[in-house]
Amino acid sequence: MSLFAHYNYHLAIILAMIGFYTMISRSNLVKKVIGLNVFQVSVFILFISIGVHEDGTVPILREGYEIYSNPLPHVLILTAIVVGIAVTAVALALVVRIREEYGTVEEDQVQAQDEEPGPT
Amino acid sequence: MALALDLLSWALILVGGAFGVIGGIGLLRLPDFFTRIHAGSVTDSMCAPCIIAGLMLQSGLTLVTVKLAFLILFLLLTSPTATHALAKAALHGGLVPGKEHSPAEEHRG
Amino acid sequence: MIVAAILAIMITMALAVTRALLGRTVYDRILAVNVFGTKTVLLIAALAFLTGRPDVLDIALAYALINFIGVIAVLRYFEYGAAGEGEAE
Amino acid sequence: MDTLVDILLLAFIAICAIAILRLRDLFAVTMMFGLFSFIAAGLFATMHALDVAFTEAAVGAGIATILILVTLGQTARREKSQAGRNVLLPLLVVWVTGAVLIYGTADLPVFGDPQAPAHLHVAPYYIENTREHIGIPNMVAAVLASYRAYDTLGEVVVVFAAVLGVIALLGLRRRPAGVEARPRDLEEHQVLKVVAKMIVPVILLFALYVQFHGEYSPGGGFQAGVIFAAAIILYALVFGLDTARQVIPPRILGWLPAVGVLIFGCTGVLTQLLGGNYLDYYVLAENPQTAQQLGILMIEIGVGVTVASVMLLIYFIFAERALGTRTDDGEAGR
Repeated sequence: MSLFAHYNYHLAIILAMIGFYTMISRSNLVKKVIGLNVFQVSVFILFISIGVHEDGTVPILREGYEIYSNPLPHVLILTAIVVGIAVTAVALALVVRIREEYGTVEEDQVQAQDEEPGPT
Repeated sequence: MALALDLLSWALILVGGAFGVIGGIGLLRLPDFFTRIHAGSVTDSMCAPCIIAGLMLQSGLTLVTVKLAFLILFLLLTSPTATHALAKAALHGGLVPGKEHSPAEEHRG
Repeated sequence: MIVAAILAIMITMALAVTRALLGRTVYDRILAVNVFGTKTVLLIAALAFLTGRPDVLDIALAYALINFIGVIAVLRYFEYGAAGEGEAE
Repeated sequence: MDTLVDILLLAFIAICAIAILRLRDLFAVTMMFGLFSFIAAGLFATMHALDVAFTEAAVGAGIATILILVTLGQTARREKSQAGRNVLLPLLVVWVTGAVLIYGTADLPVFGDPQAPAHLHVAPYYIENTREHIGIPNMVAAVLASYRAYDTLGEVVVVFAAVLGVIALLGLRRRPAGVEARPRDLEEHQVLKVVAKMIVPVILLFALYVQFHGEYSPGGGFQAGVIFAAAIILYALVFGLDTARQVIPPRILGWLPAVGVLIFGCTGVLTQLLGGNYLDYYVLAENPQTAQQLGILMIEIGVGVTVASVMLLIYFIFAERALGTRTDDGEAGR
């Protein structure tokens, strides 16, 4: 069991790093938004893992159950997910606008157009 | 009676599980997209109802059974529809049955 | 016995994930995601019995709904160029 | 058994994330993202977080995937190749950050440890007192709508602000001039239409069940709102955007996010007028438990209305944009 004692935390960090790498190394803006989402989910997994009680059960009161998992992270993450979709929606709206203005969604092409002298 | 029900439920669950694994292997091994759809729909329309029916027999007659019945109804309604629409879209998209395609060959509708 | 069912479902899931990774065409991936979605529904239904908490079944229903809507959205987009377009008569 | 499922699902999710990183075809990436969200939702369900699993399935696998798909319809389908970009620096940053974080986990309590600090503070209060103070079984709903209603108010306002941001960026209804809904050049999906007609009412009913049964089973305003929106989105996908717009006229839909926030906010003002503190439900009724349940009901309705209308508005705005634009694959590398 000791091998897997921190398994959830490690996997959450690996996921976070994959999301982070997607964000900083890719130039396509849609892909960056997806990377951001991967990062978000990794944080959710970390929080929910911390809330697990090994003898516990779902935090909905029922006869015959005394020990429940921690409901507090659930509340935090539930609202975080909804805020996350709000962030994603605004980011995607920005991507659509950028595409209309610049004709591309690649970050370096957008930058190159910005640096060009004269009206574009 | 209870023993018979139990046996029936275990048998259903086992059969369902076997269908699931067979469908999964088919999904992986079959040669082209349209044959793979067969494998995929085996897991949707045989494995899922069998396992859920087995669970229904386990639960007795409660609200849980009703919810499981809804689940079966819903799965039986939606997954063939989704598979049908998928096959139709693939045919439109230029996939030819009996031929393995590379990603470059697919057209947009 | 439910353990056996869960194991079978997990194996199917693993095979579906492999198909989604190998892909070949996008349609294969959509099919794999669809199969995976229904298997998640089953897994959750089985877990409800394993843990003795039938509350979980509501979620299984929601999964089935969302799985269907997701596949339809993907097809619409892929067939017609953009989700939400194409007018009915 | 739980542990095995947990380990396998986490392995699947890591594989999916790597596929998301490596695939070039953004459409395939979106499919993998849908799969990723599904696995994440299953994982939450095995870790006892039913409400979270519910929300993640509806939001991540449903709405987020659909929004990304619509965006892809208006941008490029393929990612440009990464040739000429410096990969060493990002890799170095990621490895160093990851190593530091993994080193940090050594001090975290073991997974599921009953003696972990998270289980010793604050949470026991909620677990012990929910039955007595509020009298509803779902602790998550109790904490969300009663103990921590201020936080929830903040989140609802964030969602409201997001739709304002999207409207500011894309405009409420700006179908490009001259573009009527194009006649569909492909054959009809009759089967799909029949099944959708049967299923949409069931989904709406399920959304209402989730909304009003949220105190007794997993669910609540957030989940119900998203599922309600998903039902209308399904209708729009199958029967066309204009038909769906007739179901909920834009004039009314535009007001609903504000109405939802106002229901939430006015509940607080009402409690103040009755002599209590802001969002202090005890003044709403004689019996403290009834008062709490009444307050939670009102707040959940506010949340549900806001979330449903915001998700729908955002989808309609994106889809409206997508009607006019169509791109070719080659265009990305202009």
